[in-house]
Amino acid sequence: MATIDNQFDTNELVINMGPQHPSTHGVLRVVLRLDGERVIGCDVVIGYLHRGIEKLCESRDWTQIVLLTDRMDYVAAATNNVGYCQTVEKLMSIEVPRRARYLRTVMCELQRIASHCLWLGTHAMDIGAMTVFLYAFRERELILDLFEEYCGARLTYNSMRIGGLPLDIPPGWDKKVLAFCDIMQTKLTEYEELLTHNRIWLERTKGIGVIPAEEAIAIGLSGPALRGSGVKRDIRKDEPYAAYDEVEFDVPTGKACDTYDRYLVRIEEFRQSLRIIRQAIEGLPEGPIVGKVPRLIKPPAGETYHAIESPKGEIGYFIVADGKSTSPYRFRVRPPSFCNLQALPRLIKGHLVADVVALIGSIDIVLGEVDRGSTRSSFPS
Amino acid sequence: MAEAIIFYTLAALILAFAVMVVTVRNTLYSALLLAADFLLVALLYASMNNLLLAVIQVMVYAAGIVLVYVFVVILVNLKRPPEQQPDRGRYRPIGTILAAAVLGELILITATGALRPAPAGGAEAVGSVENIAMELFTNYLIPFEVASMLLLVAMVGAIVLAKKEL
Amino acid sequence: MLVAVTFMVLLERKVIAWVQVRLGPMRVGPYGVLQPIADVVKLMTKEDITPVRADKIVFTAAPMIALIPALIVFAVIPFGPVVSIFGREVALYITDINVGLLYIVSVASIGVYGIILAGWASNSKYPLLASLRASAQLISYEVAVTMTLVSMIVSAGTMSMIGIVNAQYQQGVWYLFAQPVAFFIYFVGGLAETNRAPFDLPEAEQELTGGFHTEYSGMRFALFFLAEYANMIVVSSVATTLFLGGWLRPFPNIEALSFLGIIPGWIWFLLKTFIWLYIFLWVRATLPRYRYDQLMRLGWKVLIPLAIANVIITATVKVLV
Amino acid sequence: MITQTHYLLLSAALFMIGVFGVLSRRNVIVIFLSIELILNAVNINLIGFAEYWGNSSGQVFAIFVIAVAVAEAVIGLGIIVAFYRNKETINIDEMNLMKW
Repeated sequence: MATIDNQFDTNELVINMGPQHPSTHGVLRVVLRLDGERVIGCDVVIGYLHRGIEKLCESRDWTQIVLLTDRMDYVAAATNNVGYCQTVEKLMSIEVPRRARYLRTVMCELQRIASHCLWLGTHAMDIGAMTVFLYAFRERELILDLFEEYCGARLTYNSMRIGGLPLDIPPGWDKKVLAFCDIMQTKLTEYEELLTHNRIWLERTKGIGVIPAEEAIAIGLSGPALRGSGVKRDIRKDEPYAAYDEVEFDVPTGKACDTYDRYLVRIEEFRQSLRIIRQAIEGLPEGPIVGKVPRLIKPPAGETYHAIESPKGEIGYFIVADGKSTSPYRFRVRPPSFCNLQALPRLIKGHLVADVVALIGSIDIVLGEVDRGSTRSSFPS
Repeated sequence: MAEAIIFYTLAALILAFAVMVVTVRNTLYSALLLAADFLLVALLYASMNNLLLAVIQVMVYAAGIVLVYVFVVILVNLKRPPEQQPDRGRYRPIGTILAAAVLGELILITATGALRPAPAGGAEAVGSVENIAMELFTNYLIPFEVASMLLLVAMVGAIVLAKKEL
Repeated sequence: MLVAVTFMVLLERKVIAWVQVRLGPMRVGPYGVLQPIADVVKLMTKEDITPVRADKIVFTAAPMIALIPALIVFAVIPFGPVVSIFGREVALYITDINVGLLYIVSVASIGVYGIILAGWASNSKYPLLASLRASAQLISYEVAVTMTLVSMIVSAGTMSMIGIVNAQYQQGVWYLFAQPVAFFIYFVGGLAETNRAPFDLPEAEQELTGGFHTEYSGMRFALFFLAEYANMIVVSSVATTLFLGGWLRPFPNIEALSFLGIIPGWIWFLLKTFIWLYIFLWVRATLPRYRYDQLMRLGWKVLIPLAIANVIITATVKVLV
Repeated sequence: MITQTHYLLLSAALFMIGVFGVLSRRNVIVIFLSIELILNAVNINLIGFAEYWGNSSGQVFAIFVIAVAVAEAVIGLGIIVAFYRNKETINIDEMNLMKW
C-alpha cells in the first residue's frame, strides 16, 4: 500500500471502525479506506467474539447442545433452538406432535418480531432517529416478558427439546400473545409514521447499497436481505417446517434492491409474523408436547443438513453422527449473519462513511453468530 | 487619556502579534496569531468608532480568510511534522535592512510632516453604515460592481484550481 | 447565563426522555432538577486527559475559542426595553450598537475556529474528519443565514436589535408572518449552525464516535458542551428578536389584548425563547440524520438560492410599497 | 491625544513587519499571511485618513481592499494546493516552473 504514505496525492485515509464503535453492533471491525468521505475499499475483520461454539458442541451430548445454540444468535435464541432440534429430529426420524409444532411456530415468529424490533431500533439509531430505538425496545420488552413467562429466561431461552418442548405453555399465555399482537399492530403504524415517509429517512436509505438479485444469490445472501433484492426465497414457504404449511402468510419482496427495500421487507415481515402468530394461536391443537424420544439420545450413524428461516436468514445445521458416541461427530452451522456479512464490502464500496453504518444495520448481523466458530477471520474486499 | 491608553495597548499588541506571525516556526500558529492580530485591528477600528468596518474585519478577515488559510495549513501538514528544516530564507539580511530603512523613512516623513489637526467633522458620522453605504452605492458604484466581478472570477478560479483533474 | 445553559441540558434530557416514554434523570433532587449541579461537579472533577501527540497549546485553547464567542454575542440581545425598576431606568440589554446583527454574525463565526482547532489538535482521525465536516457545514449554512438576515435588515431598515423589535412594533406584525421564508431558512440554518439534529453530523455518534471532541474529557469537554447549548440559546434568542417580536406581547397593536401587557416584556422574551428551544429538542427527538452530501446539497442548492430570492423580493416590495 | 500621526506610524510599522515576512520566509503560506498583514496596514492607514478628513471614502476603499484580499487569498491558496499536489512542497524556492 504505497499510496497510503503519500497521502495528499490520493487523499486516502485509513480509518478503523470498531471493534469498539457505537454502531458496529457488537465487536465488528471494519477497516475503511476513505477518499474524503467516500469509501473506496474496506476490510471486514471478525473474530472478536470467537468462542468456538462448533467445536464445543462436538464434546457435549445432544441435549446440552440446545443451550449452546442460544449463544449464537443471542437476540433470536428460540429460532436457533428450533433449528437444532429439528435437525436432530430429522437425523433420528422423530415425529413431533402437532401442538409442539404449532407452539414452535409461535415462538419462532415472536422471536422474529423481537429480533426485527432490535434491528429496527438500532438501524434507525444508526441513521440518527433515536426515538424509534426506544419505541422498538419497548415492544421488544413485551416479547421478552412473554418468553420469561414461558421459560423463565429473557435472552437465552433454552426453550426447545429434541422431539418437542420442555414444558407446556402457562395458562392464559395464548391470550397474552394475542393481546400483544394487537398492541404490536398499532405500534407498527407508529414506527412507520416516524420513518417510512420521512424525507430524510428516504434520502438516507433509497439507492444505498443496491445489490441486484443475481449478485445477492451469488454472494449467498439469505433472509430479508435477499428478499429485499427481489428474490422470493423463504424456507418457511419453500421447505415448510413446524406448522408453516398449515398457516397462511405472504413472502414480501423488494424491487429496488436497496436499503429502503430491505427496510420495507422487514416491516412487512412484522405484519406477516403477527398474522402467523394469530393463526397458530387460534388453531392451537390440544395434545402432547413431546414426541416419542428415547431416554438416551443417540442418533444412528449418518449426516444431515437442515435449514430454517431465522429472522436474519437461512440458519442451517450440518451434523454428522457416528452412531456410537453421545455427541455429534461433526457439528457445523451455516449462520445467516456470517454469510450476509460477506456482502458488506461489496455494498459499502463507493458510498459515504455515513452509509457504512446504515448498511451494517441493513444487513442485520449479530456478531455472536458470525463468530460462532469460523476459522477465517477476515473478508478481503 | 483613556483613548491614548487604548490606542497604545492595542498598537503594541498588534505589532507584537504581527512580529510573531512572521517569526513563529509553526505555520498553523502563524495563521492563528494572524487571526488574533486581525481581531485586535478590529478592536482598533471599533475604538475609532468604525463599527461597521470592525465587524467586516472580523467577519471577512478573521473568520473568513484566515480560516481558509488554516484549512490549507491543515491539509498541507496532514502527514508530516510542521517545517522540519529551519526556514531561513536567503533574503533575510536584505529584508531586515530594507524593512528598517523604509520604516525609518516613513517615521521621518510622518514625524516631520506635522499634519494639521483634523478638520471638524463628526467622527461618529464618518464610519456609520449610512454614510459608507451612500458613498459605496453612488460615487463608487462602478468600482463596487468591478469588485463583485473580481470576486466572481476569483471564485471560478479557485474552483478550477482546486479540482483534482484539470 | 451559564446556569441557564446547564439547566438547558437537563431540559433536553427530560424532554427527549418524555418523547421516548422514559423518565430521564430522576435521582438527583426531586424529578432530577439538581442533575445539572451533579453534572458540573462530575465534569469538573474528572481527569483532564491530553493525548500525548496532541498539540498542547491549541488543544487547550480550542474549547475556550468555541465558548467565548457564544457568550459575548449576548451583549447585543435585548431581553426587554428600557424599564424603570423602583424609579431607576434600567435597560434590559447590555449594549445597543447600530450594527447589532452583523456583530452577531461575525462573532458567532469565530466559533468555527474552536471546532476546527479541536479536531486538528487532537491529532486523531475521527476528530479531524468531524471537524472538517463541521467547519464546512458551519461556513455553508452561515451564508444562507446571513442572507436571511439581510432581508430582515431590509424589512426593518436597521441593523440594531432594538431597532428591529421597534420596527416590528411599528409595522404591527411579527416578522414571522411578514417573512415566512426567511423564518424557515433561519430555522433550518440555525439547526445546522448549532450542529443539532438532523444536522448533527459533526458529532454523529454512530459514525464518528463523538466528533471533534472525541479526545476531550473533563472540563474541556464541558466547555464544548456549554458552547453548543449556549449557541442554541443564542440562535433561539436571535430568532425571538427577529421573528417573534422580541419582548413584545402577541399582537402588540390590538387594543383588545392589552391585558396581556401586564406581563413584563422580558417574560415574553424568555417564553418565546423557550418555545424555540423546545422545538430544537422536538426536532432532535423526531428526525433521522442527514448525510454529509445531502446536507451540503440542501444548503447550497436549496437554502442559499431561496435566501437570495427572498432578499430580492423583500427589497423589491420595500421599494414598491 | 491620538492624532493621525499615530495611526500612520502604526500602519507603517505593521507594513514593514509584513514586508520583512515576505522577504525572509520561504514558506509560501507564511508569505501569504505576511501579505495579509501588509493589506491590513493599508487599511489602518485608509481609516486613519478617513477619520482625519471626515470623509467616508477611506472606509469604502478599505472595503475594496478587503474584497481584493479575499480574492487574492482564495486564488493564492488554490495555487498553493495545486502546487502541493504536484510537487509535495510549499517552499517558495522550489516554485520555479516558469524558470528555464
